[in-house]
Amino acid sequence: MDFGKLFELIIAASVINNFVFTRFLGLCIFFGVTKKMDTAVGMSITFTAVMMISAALSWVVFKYIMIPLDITFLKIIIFIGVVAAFVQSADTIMRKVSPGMYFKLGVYLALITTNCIIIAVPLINAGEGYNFIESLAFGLGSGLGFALALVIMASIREKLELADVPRPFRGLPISFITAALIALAFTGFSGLITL
Amino acid sequence: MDATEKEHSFIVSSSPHVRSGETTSRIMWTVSLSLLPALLMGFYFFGPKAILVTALSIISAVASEYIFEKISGKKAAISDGSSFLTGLLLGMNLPPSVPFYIPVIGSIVAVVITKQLFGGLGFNIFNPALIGRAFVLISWPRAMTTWMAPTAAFVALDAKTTATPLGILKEEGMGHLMEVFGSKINLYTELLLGHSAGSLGEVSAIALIVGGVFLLVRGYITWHIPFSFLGTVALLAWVFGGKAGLFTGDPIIHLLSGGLMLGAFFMATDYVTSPSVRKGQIIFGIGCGAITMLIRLKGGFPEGVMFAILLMNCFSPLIDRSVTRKPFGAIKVNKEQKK
Amino acid sequence: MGLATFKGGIHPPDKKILAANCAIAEAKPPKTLVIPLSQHIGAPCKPLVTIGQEVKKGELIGEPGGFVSSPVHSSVSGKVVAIGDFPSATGKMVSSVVIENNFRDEWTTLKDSPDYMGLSADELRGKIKDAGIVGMGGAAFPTNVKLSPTKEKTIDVVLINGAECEPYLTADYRLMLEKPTEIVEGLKVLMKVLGVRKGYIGIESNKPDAVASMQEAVTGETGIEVYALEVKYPQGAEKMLIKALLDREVPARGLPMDVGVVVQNVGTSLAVYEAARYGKPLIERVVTVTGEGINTPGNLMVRIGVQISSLIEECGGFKNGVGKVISGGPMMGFALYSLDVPVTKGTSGILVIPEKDIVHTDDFGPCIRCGRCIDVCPMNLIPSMLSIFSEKGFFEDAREYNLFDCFECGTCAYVCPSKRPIVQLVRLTKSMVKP
Amino acid sequence: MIKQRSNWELIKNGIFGENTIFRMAISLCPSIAVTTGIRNAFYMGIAVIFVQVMVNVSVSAIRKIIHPRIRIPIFMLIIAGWVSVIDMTMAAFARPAYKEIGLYIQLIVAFASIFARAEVFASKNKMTSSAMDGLGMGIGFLVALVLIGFFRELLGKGALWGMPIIHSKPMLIMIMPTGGFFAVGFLMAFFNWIDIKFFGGKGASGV
Repeated sequence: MDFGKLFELIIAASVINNFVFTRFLGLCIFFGVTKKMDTAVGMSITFTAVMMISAALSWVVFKYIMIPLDITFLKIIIFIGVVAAFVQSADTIMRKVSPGMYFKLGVYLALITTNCIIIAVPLINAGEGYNFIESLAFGLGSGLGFALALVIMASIREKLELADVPRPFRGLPISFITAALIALAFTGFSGLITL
Repeated sequence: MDATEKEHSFIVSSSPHVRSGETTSRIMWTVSLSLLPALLMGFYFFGPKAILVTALSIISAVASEYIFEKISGKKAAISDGSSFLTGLLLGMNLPPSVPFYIPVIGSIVAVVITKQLFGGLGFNIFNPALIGRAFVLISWPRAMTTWMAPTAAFVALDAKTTATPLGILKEEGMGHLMEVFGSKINLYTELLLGHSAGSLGEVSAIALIVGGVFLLVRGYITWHIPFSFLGTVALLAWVFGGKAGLFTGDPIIHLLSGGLMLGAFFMATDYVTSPSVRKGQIIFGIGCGAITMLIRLKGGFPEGVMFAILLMNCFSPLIDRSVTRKPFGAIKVNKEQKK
Repeated sequence: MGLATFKGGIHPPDKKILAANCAIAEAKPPKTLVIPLSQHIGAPCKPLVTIGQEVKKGELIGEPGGFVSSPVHSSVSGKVVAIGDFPSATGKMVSSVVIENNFRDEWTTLKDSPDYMGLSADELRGKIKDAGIVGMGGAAFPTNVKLSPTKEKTIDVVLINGAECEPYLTADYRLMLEKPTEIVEGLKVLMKVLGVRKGYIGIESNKPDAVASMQEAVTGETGIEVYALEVKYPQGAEKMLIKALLDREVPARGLPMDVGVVVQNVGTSLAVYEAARYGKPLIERVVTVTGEGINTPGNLMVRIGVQISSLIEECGGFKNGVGKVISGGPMMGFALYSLDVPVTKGTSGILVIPEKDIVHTDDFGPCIRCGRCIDVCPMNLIPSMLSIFSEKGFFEDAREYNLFDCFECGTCAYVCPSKRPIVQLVRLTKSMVKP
Repeated sequence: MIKQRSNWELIKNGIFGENTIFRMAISLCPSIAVTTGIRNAFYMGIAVIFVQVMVNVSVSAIRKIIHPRIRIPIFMLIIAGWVSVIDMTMAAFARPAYKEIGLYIQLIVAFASIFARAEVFASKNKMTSSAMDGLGMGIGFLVALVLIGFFRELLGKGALWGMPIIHSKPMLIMIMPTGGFFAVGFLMAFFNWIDIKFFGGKGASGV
């Protein structure tokens, strides 16, 4: 196992090809939960965990069920089923085992199924033909990158809350423009690691 | 004198009743003034074209601020000098040979999008001049990376184009850089004076240092950001900058070339977009330095100062939020509460 | 080694030269005096006199209305002509006793005790209480309450605050030059009351003659020392003074007694001595009348209850077109809306600022986050954020930025390049949220 | 729905009243990813119209027979099924566009808007109304995408549908991620401004 390669994969997935700023995925959640830092942090934690686990599960399903049965054309249906089933069971288990944590993070679980990142990760993994460890690393990197984006955005929006933004721009428009400027800054990373 | 007759004329306001002489506009104009040496060096090396670019970007920055404030019904505040300074910094960050629309569009983006849409002075998240520059760099990469050779003649109309020292270092390596400049000492002197290709206000390291030290001495900026920024760059350049292995890099080239001095003393220290607490400023400076070297050594661009500062601008609110100050006497209360 | 000090602070022009060389002069008491029954922090006094009653100088006219309270005495001999609500320096109406001066200056009988150091701590504390002594630096906290620490607090040092860090004011400075022995005696009484062996006197080093004078007065005394402090505002704030002299940090929202210290002002120390020695109640104090807007600045010994208008007249009236009249120093004093308010036990100075020197703060700019206020805040707060939260109406968020640790010294507003009224905004926020 | 609305009203509602991107601010991802040119935006919009209409019709058709407890997984399956259909169709017949926007076509499956319409409208309404609602929503989405694509392609490439229009140096930034965020932000602000200026609305859209 080449650890350098894995590390690069994580860095590339989190910073250089950041899901939000360069792949434009997860935008609904990105703009939806970044009004307050607390929700952004809660979402980040839940998200990264779910992302890694669903990447692993989907890889197993893809490799040992779908390829042998030659039903890869059904990947959209199957992946969303896997993710939905996992999120649903996670929800139930958490409620039973750790009600405190459920109270803190459970609310975000409901939002996750309809998020495109969660389904994009298995799809990209399948498309790129990553092995198990690489899939996990990609899930982790993507999760961290998304978490980073959420936390930055939340801290900026908390500051903007105090700002005298022109009326038509208040709310989402200025958030989009903020995202545009962050994306502009992130282009500095382009060409950093070429996979 | 009958005091009761006068009583209606007393001004009643809450304390304190005395204020220091410092004002926002004085700060802005002083910073602008401290950029003058570097600007003059730019004019000297690049001639009338440089003057035109700077003037255009200042005029469009001030004008777009004025127009925006008029349209949005705000009190026009162009006399505070902040838009002048933005225009000046943007101009100094442009190659002297850019077509005229670049400084104009850059200034509009800087002032209107980066500053005014975010609520005006004090609320912008990003350094306006740098966003302006990044915007035009991404929009017109060719024009923004065509560098004029310095002439020091003031008349050169058909200037030759050449690569920046960092560009040469990145594309062709140290050896070729030596060929171009002759000796190492010669290279250092040329970089220090500004006799090399680059943005019109960033080439003369010595003039920028003079301006920066002036600001430091007068207390307009503190050492925290520039020193941690420059220190990190020097350290990383020395450790990772060499082809022959670790600890063989040449920190001086990295310190003197590109927009580092301009960035470290004048752009990263922008009050609004850097953390306010000193401890946070050190983190900010180290971050700027690390990202600069990451981009210079590994990234797709030869120069990373601009992106480094912009990226750290993203993190400023987060740093400000996390680096809290312990109020006077706070620890003891906590201990008692724990008991 | 540098002079003792604290972190933060500012150096406003001290302007003390205006009145520094004027020896303390007795101000002539006018025809009528308005003596407020609430000149201290705590419960107001209950009046003990009736309209038409003759009173003597030093006679008790108001008795304490609670534990944290302090009695009030007549500062002249004469007749009570009115009891009712009269305006005070802060603009509030305060229940007051109006006395018509008969210019005879007849003292009531005072309890003289030449052997005051032989008295017990409780007896001395009683004398201080009966004399109506309160902190004379401005806060006017009843001194006897400060001298009655709860059992679990052990006090080991008494500090005499001679910093007088507010610009312009010279009342304490003059006292230290003119009555150093009495101040030291007062300190000894305070030490005896609290049963401590150490007494320190802290003086800003821009008053070298005061340092010398006090040093001379303490020669031969055991346990008492004089320290020069760095010149810096707010060096005279209790918490900053304790940090500078003893390197102890008073806990946030705590009191000096939490770290074993009692701080008293120079003037208070003098009053304590006079109360212990002669049984003299607090009926007069030194007031610096100064500023570029007054004709002849000076330091006056003023009876409590004298109208400020008569003090201005005594100092030759206004010049240069008066803009503001401030009770107290320029950093923390109150701007007066009328001169018909009385001098109280906490009035340390009257400052007249000419119109041309007024800094108008109604038109302020946005916060440019320069961090100057953060650097100078003696309490290590982030004033810029407090002011922005307040300006935009996010009062609750200010609490997380330690709003209630601010003691409104004004250093932040002083340095702000955008001329933001930070302290005013903080006060507004404090009134909008519960502590 | 409380009031029965005519077919035309349903379509209009989808385009203006509840425009997925500019008013509701959901399903934002493709608004940036596929709008570097009008062509991609158009194909994406067509795909969404197709999926939305078919999902609405299917859900409406089975609305009386499915138990409410299991409706969510059923809806999911229906959506995923129709997405697979359009995915494979486009892969077969619109090869060049599919190469660029394939991932985002597949991700229609996770669109909040599709699911929301199925849940809120189609599961409670007749098949024709549902079809019209889906059509309106889809067209609204397509219009939004094409509008964004129009500005980005024109400014960023100086072209429309791949054909050069302006012959000067274009602003490359508009076809970069940054330009996408800019375009959406400014268009949103523009619609907010119209809303404030002419309809006395409150402005702040979406969240």
